[in-house]
Amino acid sequence: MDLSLAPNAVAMSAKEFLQWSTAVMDQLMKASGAKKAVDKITAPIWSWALRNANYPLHFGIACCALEMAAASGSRFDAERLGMIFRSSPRQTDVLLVNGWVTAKLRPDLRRLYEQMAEPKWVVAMGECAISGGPWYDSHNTVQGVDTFIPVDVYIPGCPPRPEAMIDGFMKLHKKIHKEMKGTFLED
Amino acid sequence: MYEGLYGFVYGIAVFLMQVVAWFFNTITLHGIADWFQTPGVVWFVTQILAALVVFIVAFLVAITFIWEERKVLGRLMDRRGTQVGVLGLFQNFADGLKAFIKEIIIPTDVDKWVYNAAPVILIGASALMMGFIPMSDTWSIANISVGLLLVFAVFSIAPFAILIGGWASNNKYTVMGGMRAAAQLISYEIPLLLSMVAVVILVGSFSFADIVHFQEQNTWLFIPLILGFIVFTVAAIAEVERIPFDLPEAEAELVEGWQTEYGGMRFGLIMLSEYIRGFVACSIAVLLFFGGWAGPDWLWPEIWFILKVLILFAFWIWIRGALVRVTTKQILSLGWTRLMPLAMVNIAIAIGLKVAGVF
Amino acid sequence: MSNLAEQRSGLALGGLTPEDIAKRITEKFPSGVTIASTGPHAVNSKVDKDSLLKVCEFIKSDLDFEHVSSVSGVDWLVENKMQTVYHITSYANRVTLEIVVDLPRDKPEVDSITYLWGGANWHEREAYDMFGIIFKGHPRLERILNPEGTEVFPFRKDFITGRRV
Amino acid sequence: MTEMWLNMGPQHPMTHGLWNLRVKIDGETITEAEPVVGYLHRGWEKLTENRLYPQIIPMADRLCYGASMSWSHLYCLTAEKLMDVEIPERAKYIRTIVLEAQRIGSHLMWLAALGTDLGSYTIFLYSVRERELWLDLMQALTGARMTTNYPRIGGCRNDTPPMFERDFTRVCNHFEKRLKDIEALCDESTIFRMRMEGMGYISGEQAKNLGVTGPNLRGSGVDYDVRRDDPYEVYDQLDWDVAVQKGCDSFARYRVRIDEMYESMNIIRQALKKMPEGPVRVKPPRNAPKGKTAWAHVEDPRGEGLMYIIGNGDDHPYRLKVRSPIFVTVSASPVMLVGNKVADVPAIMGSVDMCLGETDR
Repeated sequence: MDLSLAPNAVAMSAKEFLQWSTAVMDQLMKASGAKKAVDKITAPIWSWALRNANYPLHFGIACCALEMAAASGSRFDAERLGMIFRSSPRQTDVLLVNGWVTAKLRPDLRRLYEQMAEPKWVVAMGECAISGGPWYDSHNTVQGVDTFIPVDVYIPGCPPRPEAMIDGFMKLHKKIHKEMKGTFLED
Repeated sequence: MYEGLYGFVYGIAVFLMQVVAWFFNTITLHGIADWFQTPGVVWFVTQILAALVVFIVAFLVAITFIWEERKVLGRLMDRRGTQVGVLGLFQNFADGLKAFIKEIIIPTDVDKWVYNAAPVILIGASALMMGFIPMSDTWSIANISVGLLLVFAVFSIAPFAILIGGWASNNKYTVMGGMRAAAQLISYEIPLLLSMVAVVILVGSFSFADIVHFQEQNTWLFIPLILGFIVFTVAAIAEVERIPFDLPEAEAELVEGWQTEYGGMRFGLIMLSEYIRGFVACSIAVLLFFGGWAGPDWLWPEIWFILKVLILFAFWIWIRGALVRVTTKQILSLGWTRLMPLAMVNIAIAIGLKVAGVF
Repeated sequence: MSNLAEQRSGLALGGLTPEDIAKRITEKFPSGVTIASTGPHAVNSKVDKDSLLKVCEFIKSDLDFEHVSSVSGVDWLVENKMQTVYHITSYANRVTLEIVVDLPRDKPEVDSITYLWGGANWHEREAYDMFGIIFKGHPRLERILNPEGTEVFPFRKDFITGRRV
Repeated sequence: MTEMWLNMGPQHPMTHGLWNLRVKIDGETITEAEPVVGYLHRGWEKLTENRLYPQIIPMADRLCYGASMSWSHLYCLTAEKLMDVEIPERAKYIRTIVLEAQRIGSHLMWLAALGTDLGSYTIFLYSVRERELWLDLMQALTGARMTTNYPRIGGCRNDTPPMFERDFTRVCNHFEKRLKDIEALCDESTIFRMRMEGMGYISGEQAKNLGVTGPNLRGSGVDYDVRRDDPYEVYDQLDWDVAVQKGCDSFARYRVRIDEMYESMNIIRQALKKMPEGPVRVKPPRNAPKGKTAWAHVEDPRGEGLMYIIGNGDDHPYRLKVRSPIFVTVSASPVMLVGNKVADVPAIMGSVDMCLGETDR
């Protein structure tokens, strides 16, 4: 919709008017550069918040789950970086796939991914999640989690040490910083 | 005219109204400008501002509590806890801001109206309680004579919100969490109130200010009423749903309990209200048993009050670090068979003291 | 050596030695059972498909074999047969008995021992899942490890590995 | 409320691994339970048929990642029986020591999981903290924290590093104190005992019949330990006790594991003193005879692990069967669960020490 419809505004229904006025405001803000300016100012704040409150899903699959547990332990203490493991996918930002994915698990994992709220990221931890790893010729494993959900960061290792896992999350933070997720950035 | 909190807010309100009046005067609407400066309008704005201040204080206190919990719990477990910002103080802001921009997911099968209302009721009830908690003689919104009763009345709204929220989420885990909240409510509300009754018997008033003044003149009430304090602590921890009594959100068996289906800002509000409730429970304990804002003169009474509350909360964190979670069956039997008799004994002690004329 | 070391030999507890057990079984079942060898704490035997249940009932009731360690299937493609291998342990005698049962490959059916030892339940289900061996009298012979609806028996030798899901 | 089925898993904080416990509940009481496994099945046994004999060792490590050494050792033990390899005395001692260290590490991981199950993050963190010490020892010896790839057919991969004895003794001394702390945190807590005592009852007879093994069996009062009753390595040359409890409940299983940790340290100390000098490895044959079978069983931290190998005349096995202890214990879980409340499920299943890598294979 565009500004040329303005004379008809009186004849619009409430719903149409809302739609039209939203579109107009949107275009106005875009044209005037206000949107860009607001984005420039707020995006660093949002990205800072997203980086420092990165909740991974509490979901252990295989070997790497133990290193995930060790990473939240006293020696490595992932909570320093604001990572708290939450059990409900609705409240988490990062899906940490830490093990091989089998045919039986694949639909459930896909569903977990879809239950998470945007913005969300996927971290593939360990060889199995990256490419199938030692089970490359198995009849029942999926060769890499990126065959069915998008993966942001790969952490190699079999299993990766907790330091490697934390390093992977730092890489993810860098990625978030680069993307500069802002409120308006979708368009 | 006003003092304390209201004096502070009144000054701001008067200034604001002057600005508004000046604005209307410049556009020659003198009548409206005059109306804005009438005492009624200023009084109204003062009230609104006071409520705002209370909510901001509640918010700040809650995030201080979250911070304290993370750091103290981390230290108890031989680690550092969050390190975001200076001493991890900015962690909560990061959490809150993140919650703002998370996608809002309303699952298809939920009862949408109730689902959305439950966090609002929860946070509303929690913030409302802050209005009745005086931080000193002067720093309070409504220092009414039945403040204690009112706080407890509002205190028991939250389990109701949990129940309807869990039910509306239409998830087996949330329903069980809500049911447990209801069970906990009926078994812990009574010991909580009974432990309070002993204090009221001794003091003879429902007003927080009277209770604190009584303790200033005599002694801190946890000395004669130590049993009452124990009952109050146990029941209050159960009311606020913290480990070891956090059954409605028992993580091990009910994924995240009744809040499983809540994400984004709703979840943020729930977290916030939990800690506000923690603050209210701690403040009531301080007001009833530890002399409230009474303390040496070299610090403001408000600071004394907050310090005491923080120390008491650290004790709660210690409890959380040391104990494991109990089960529903055990929590109910504990409530009815242990706490109720203890609370009764406590009342008997209070009556005895009163009759003997000690206080 | 301490008392503990004596306890450990198993004989000090008054149990049967592997040789005793081999003798008792061959006495009871002159035909149908072949004792291949005995070793320390172990007896290896080969049992006919039809006498498996009787042997199992006997060793459970008379020789105190009370624990099924494992039930495994083996597919012999060239020899055109299948095997089920049972490892059954006696806690009292400290002896493990290995029973090998040959089955025809085109009709692999054998009696279930689940009603004797509940521990065999899932082992037999697994053998069915992987090899397609039918255990007659099993309470619930269904897929267990592979997803429901798998059409192949993946551990058979004619199933080629490397096949992706 | 009418009866309903509740799916606990595959993504559930209680599972510690990946399985699905379906329970039918009436209110909060469990009337029926049905474990569903197979979420981690990757056809391990089939895959080994395409690998050389030494290539299977790192795969065996990944059978149960909590106690990887115990499984690769079991594989090597079975392969040695198959190929008639006699390993040097020093290798036996080193294996015994690392097996016991692995057992302690595994039990600590179990304790950590139990801690989160019961809602105490402190128990979790204390256990994980102590486990790091044992992982450090593993790392000094083998170069890896968890999946060590250390035993070889015919001995061990390498000799001990310098200061091996000193490090193990120091960690044992330190850990003994810390374990007492953790024990105090659990045993002396009334709520912990309330949660654990009387939960998940399984009698000795039932446990034997249903194939429950290891600490879970000894928690039911059955005195059986493969290390003592069918000794392998050098367990028969050391003086130690088998921990048995008669409680048949979660608390008994917990006590058995704690006692076992003390016994493991006892074994490690003795073995360190007795360890002879000499080579640690002999060269094994490359091929195994066709049709020859061998089996061995060991006391895994979770129960009786058994492997059964058939040789093929070349350098691949014809068939390798793994008997996993938890696979059978899970099938017995309905007996422990039915009649309890939903709130007790974590306390019961946590006391069993789940490891799904070996269960699903």
